[in-house]
Amino acid sequence: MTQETTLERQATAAPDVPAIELKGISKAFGPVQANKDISIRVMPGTIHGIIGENGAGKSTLMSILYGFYKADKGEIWINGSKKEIPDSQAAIAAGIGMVFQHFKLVENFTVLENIILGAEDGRLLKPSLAKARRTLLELAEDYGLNVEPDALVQDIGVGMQQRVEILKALYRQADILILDEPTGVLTPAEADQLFRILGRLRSEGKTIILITHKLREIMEITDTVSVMRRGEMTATVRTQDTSPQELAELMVGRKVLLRVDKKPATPGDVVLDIKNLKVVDEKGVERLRGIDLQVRAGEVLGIAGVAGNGQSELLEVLGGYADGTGEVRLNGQSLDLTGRHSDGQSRRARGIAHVPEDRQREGLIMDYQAWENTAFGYHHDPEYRAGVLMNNAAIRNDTAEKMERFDVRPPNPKLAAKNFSGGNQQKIVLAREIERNPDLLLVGQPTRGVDIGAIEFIHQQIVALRDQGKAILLVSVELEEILALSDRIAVMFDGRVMGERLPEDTDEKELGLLMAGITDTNAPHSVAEVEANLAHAGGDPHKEV
Amino acid sequence: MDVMPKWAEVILVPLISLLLAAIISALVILAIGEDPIAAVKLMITGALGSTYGWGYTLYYATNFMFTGLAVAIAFHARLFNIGGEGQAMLGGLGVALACLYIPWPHWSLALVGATAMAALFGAIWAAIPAWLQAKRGSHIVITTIMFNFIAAALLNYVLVNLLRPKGQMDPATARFPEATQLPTLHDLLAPLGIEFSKAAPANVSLLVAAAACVGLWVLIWRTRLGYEIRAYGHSESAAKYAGISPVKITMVAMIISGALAGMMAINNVMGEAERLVLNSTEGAGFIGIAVALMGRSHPLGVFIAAILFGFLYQGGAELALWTSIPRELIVVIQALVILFTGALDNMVRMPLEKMFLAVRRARAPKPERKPVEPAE
Amino acid sequence: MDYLTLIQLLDSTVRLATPLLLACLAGLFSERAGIFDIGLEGKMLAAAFFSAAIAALSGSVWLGLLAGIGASLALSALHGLASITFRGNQLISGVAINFLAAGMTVLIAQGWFKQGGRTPSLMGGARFEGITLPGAEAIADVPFIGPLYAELISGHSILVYMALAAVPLSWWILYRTRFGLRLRAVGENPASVDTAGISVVGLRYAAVGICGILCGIAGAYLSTALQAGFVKDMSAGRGFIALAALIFAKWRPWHALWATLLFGLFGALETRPDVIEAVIGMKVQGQLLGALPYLMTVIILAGFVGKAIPPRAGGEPYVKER
Amino acid sequence: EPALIFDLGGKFDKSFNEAAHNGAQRWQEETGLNYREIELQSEAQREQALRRFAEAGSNPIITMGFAMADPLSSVAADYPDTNFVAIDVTWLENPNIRQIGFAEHEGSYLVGMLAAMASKSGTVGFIGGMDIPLIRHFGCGYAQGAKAVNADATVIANMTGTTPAAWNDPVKGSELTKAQISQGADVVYAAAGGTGVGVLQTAADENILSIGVDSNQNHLHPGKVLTSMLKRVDVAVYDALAAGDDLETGVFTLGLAEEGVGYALDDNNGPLITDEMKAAVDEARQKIIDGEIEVTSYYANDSCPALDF
Ligand SMILES: Nc1ncnc2c1ncn2[C@@H]1O[C@H](COP(=O)(O)OP(=O)(O)OP(=O)(O)O)[C@@H](O)[C@H]1O
Ligand SMILES: Nc1ncnc2c1ncn2[C@@H]1O[C@H](COP(=O)(O)OP(=O)(O)OP(=O)(O)O)[C@@H](O)[C@H]1O
Ligand SMILES: [Mg+2]
Ligand SMILES: [Mg+2]
Repeated sequence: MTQETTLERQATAAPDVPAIELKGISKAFGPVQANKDISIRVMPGTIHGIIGENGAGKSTLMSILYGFYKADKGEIWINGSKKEIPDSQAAIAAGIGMVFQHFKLVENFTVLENIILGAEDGRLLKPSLAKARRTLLELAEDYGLNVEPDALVQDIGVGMQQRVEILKALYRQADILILDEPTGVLTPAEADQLFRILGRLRSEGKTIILITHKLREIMEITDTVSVMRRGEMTATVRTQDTSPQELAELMVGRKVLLRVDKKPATPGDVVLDIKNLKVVDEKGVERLRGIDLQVRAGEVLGIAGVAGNGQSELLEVLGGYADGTGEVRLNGQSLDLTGRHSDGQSRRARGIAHVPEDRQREGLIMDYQAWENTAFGYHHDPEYRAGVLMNNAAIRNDTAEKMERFDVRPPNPKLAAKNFSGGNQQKIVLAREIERNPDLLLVGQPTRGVDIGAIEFIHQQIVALRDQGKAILLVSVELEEILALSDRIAVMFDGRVMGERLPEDTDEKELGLLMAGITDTNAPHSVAEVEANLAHAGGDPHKEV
Repeated sequence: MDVMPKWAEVILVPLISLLLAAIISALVILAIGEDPIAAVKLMITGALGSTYGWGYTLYYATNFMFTGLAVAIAFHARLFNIGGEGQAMLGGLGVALACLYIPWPHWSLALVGATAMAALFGAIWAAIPAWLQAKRGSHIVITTIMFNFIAAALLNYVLVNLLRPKGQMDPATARFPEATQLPTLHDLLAPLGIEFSKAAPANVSLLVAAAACVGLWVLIWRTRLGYEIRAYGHSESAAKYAGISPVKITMVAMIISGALAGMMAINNVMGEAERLVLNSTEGAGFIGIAVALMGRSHPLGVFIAAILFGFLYQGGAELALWTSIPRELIVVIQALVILFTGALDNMVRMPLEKMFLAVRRARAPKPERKPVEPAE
Repeated sequence: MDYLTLIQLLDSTVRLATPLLLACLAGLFSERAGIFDIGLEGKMLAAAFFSAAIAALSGSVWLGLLAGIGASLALSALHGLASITFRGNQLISGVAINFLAAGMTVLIAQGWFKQGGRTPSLMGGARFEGITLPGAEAIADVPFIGPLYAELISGHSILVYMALAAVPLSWWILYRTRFGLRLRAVGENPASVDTAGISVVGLRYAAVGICGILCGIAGAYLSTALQAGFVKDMSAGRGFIALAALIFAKWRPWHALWATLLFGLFGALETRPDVIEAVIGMKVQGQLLGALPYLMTVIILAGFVGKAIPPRAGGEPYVKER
Repeated sequence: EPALIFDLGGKFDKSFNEAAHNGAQRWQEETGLNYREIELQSEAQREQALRRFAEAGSNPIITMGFAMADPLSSVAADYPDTNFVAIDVTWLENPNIRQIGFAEHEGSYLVGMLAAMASKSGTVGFIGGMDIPLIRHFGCGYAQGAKAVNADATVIANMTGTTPAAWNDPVKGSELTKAQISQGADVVYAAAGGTGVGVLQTAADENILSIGVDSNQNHLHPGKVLTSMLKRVDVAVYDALAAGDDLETGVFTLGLAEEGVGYALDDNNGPLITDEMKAAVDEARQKIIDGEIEVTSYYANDSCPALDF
């Protein structure tokens, strides 16, 4: 852009001046080129969607706009004037607010303290807190964003935490709001409400950038949408001119199957039989309040629910690393829920494999190489053993084969796990667990942070295992995934099973109400009711979602 | 993807850091009115210029290998064992008891017995803080510090009131019997026709220490236990998922750590002093922390770092012998070495990484772009 | 044990607790901001030397105090450079600082005073004297209250009262001011502070700086108030005890006061085997007496404190971009 | 060129290493000759320093402290032509060592008497450094002296600690002094190296009397230090250096008779020591020399008749 046109733009602060204009942004993290020469314009009063595979550079780009990272090259223009945004303070001053993918909240602070942090009015806290409390009330009224100001962040659910993040931005009077994957942690009802709020903000003239993986949301709410791939901006289109299929192809660069292809299930004997399972956490809070479930051979039981309603504890107790009470039988024989035979290795010996919810915190040792991770949890297996030593050669050969079969890229057993992309990390875990040929596979969030292409592959593997007659317990917060993969769906809320449904007999709306703890799914329900219910279901703050 | 080639990470960075430490040390020497070049020469000839110097350098290095390995194995389980000092003191007690009260027929048997006792005593002294950490959540850093003080009091009691021969002024045990005297490097190398100084205290314990380095390497990188220890150290949550018991790993890692620290006593107590004196450890437990950190917790790194610190000690002793440089200067030099190689290493690494990255970018132009015009 | 003995024991407790309290609060600010500091010991030692040295040279204890704070701040800056700017290992940096202070103080002392690493004895205005609080002499003979006020409360050096005042002040700063809110936040989740547009580095340096100032006062107290000069290694492990007290106090100011008073009491009891004998009815063996404070620490940590959860971001450098 | 090997405390330990340093300095000033010296840093350096100096031709080689006995016995045998001087060692067999022991208990006995006579409360204190037999040996003589003057005298004894840090903790020395004062002590005797600095300081601040050790510390707080128990290491070292090649080897115990130990009397403490006190102490001194009074050594039985540690 030439000097002249720049001046021209500044002169005419007309509605056709973009609220945000990024020009030629580039950013490298060491050897990784996260953003390459990206330009983008967003008009005021619109919602602009950004989609792209994980690691495509979406968060990086937005973090640059928010002053969290500094771009190596490029310019930022806000409302027609060029801005230097060296830090977030400058971004806030320019009217930009951002809700990060991983919330930036101080967990043992109250909601109010989190809101004023960095936006205090003076050296003393008291007046700031009082003012924030008043403002919060107003905002709650205006947008229906209710929060409990004096609750500790670690005690409220993730949905509520996100609300705090949005309030933080509004409290700072942001005109431009960036939301990075906001709906990953919400129930459909909560997501709907969020979109209503976004709609209100748009109608007030605020500009919104929405990053999401869910094509449905893009189609539903955005005005324009950009697609990113491998650090580059590959396309920007008007939403009404495109289709989900086209967007998916733009993202991955090839045709993708958006539906899972699977034959009807042929369930066999009961493999897993859970009766009155209870779990109490370290703080003495009852996380599972008596669960009864059965999983049969050759079927996928999907567990739906908002994060933090006991699904994690269910997987942990079945996986052997949390204690519980009640009765759990595997192929008719009872499992030790506490004590000596309640650990990951005993479970594996009994034929339970487990793809954990958080591959980086649990499923993998990020500093271990791929081959070491392939033995993780199975390192006592005879085939990996040479006396007291580990048979590293055998493990490496085995890893190479598995990587080949699961199309892990690059297929290099000596690369550290942290150097694989998210999707490939997940494939390593999956290969390790599925190839064991377990009787029961526990799977938590199998496709979280995985791009569309890899999702397709992972879903196929799970279905294939089912078709071999294995029992599969699937936990996911993605309703779409639950609906697509499960042969039976149980919904969990606040440590209980609210009900079971068959996928063909239910829909997202009904499941969404169950997830909010409302069993009478036919009566009309207000958002407030859903919300009130969810507020009581404690979110687990220690899990990053 | 690593930015720097491995050789740069393991050789270049420590080397430059050491150089910086040396430069600052030289400035300090200059400031107290001595000649740094002469001082360095004196240190090098004194520590490495003769088999005699080597004998002392290796003697000190042996101590640091044991304590360095002790800290290193605990680090692998992400445990910070500051208690090497106390564990080594207790190890000394074990050695003294073994040597004084068991009539050993030959030094080799005595060595085995004393090593076992040293390891046992050191292990016990580490196991208590480990247990408190695993079961009671007591911070291991604090408990191991406290256990250093308690060990000192205990040793004082034992030496003054129990093991000291009647009427002896020295709060020390009697001299160990002849049969427990360990062969020095002179004795060991003589059959091979190698002339090694008779006076230097380096002894067969050096071989034990070297074997411990190899053994620990095997343990950490080749056994299932080592695999579990490292896994736990990298990620406790993942370890739990895999069925690795935090309590077990904490206990086992600390017991091995304490045993290694205790084993230092076969070198200083059995090999050198041939009796147990108060304060026989002389801070080797703390030097072990620096050694482990500099050696990046790798047994080979610990081996090399221990020799570096042995060099500093012996070189420092030579300085003290032949110049009027106060001994505190040696402490300052150690501090600078620890500071630059341990805490300020990123000061060296960051610019180096930038350099390597720039070199790499220059070498590999982006494939999808046209080759850069050679004009500019 | 009679009342007067108790007063004297508590008096001794206060004196012994004061350096611990100052160092403990120093550690509290640093660690609350996410920077672990096992270099408290070294900073205290350096401050003890420089305050005594400058007081001896200038004849003014206040100049000495400033010098002590300055020395401690310099080491804090080094710690900050290593652990904040260069994201180094905070523990190693602390270890190095301890060694550095131990060596440097004696080297410089020898260079300046040629008294074998000591400073000359401080006299008159080069020393902090005890302050007699108003009315102390008047009511000294009143039963009960008299000794309590005249012996225990009155008569300490100004630094003791400063240390005691530092407790509510620290609490107020941490929990009632903007700075405190941000400081605590940066130790829990530096990214939250960063995204709020506040400099993580700046806050952490500020915290480390406060730590330096408090350590400086602690060191000056040792050499210019409790003692009349510097002797090598005179901090004698108090920095480590202060760290233990900090964990014990779970990183809270008022608890820090109680914890350090408890350690002070252990120290005071160690000097009074006669009192212990009177209380428990038997003679405590000498070495056991010496080990008592450490044993008690372990027992209390294991038995009563439970798991002390440090600030969540403690010990980890804030790395935004790998 | 002679050599001097200081013990781990270092040459400025305010105690006997420093006394040796002073003796050597005096010799150097008087003769203009040089000597080598080293401050040991570790146990292993004991033997190393001995050998290095012996090989370099130093003669005589003077060592400080009982801990040198062990390495000395083997090194001295290897260098029969070199003379060694061992301070605080009296039990070696080697012919080429001049072994010098001091009767610290006798000197301590005298200052104990002075303490008891100066005390108004009848309670006197003893503060030791690290708890080792040598320090108990000091305390034991002191207690016997005090009890000799006043059989009802109370002697309070405290040790500073069990690690070498106990030699350099003046803060704790202060607290111990105050604790003893609150138990009624009005004279305290410090045998605690650098810790003693704190003891003497606090005694002066609190207006009671203190007793220094090893060298004459009366000048530290004139009028506040009752006396100092002298251990003439400086003389022993000076004599050994002065003797040069004519050094006489063998075992020498320097007690009161040899003026190897004693108490300090100078302008600083003159007013504190009355004529009766002086007379009594001098009489006792003579009696000890004559064998009429026997001061029991702690080493004799590893216990003390007058004090329970
Ligand atoms: N912190 C890092 N340090 C070094 N290299 C990294 C780092 N993070 C990612 N990479 C490299 O960048 C590449 C891209 O990683 P990223 O996680 O963004 O992949 P992705 O595009 O999301 O792939 P997937 O769709 O499989 O998740 C990886 O192959 C990895 O080698
Ligand atoms: N702080 C960082 N340090 C180093 N590399 C980083 C950092 N943040 C991101 N990267 C790398 O930059 C690339 C782009 O990451 P970014 O987080 O922007 O992707 P994204 O499109 O937001 O992905 P996702 O869908 O997972 O949120 C990835 O390869 C990632 O590994
Ligand atoms: Mg992102
Ligand atoms: Mg990814």
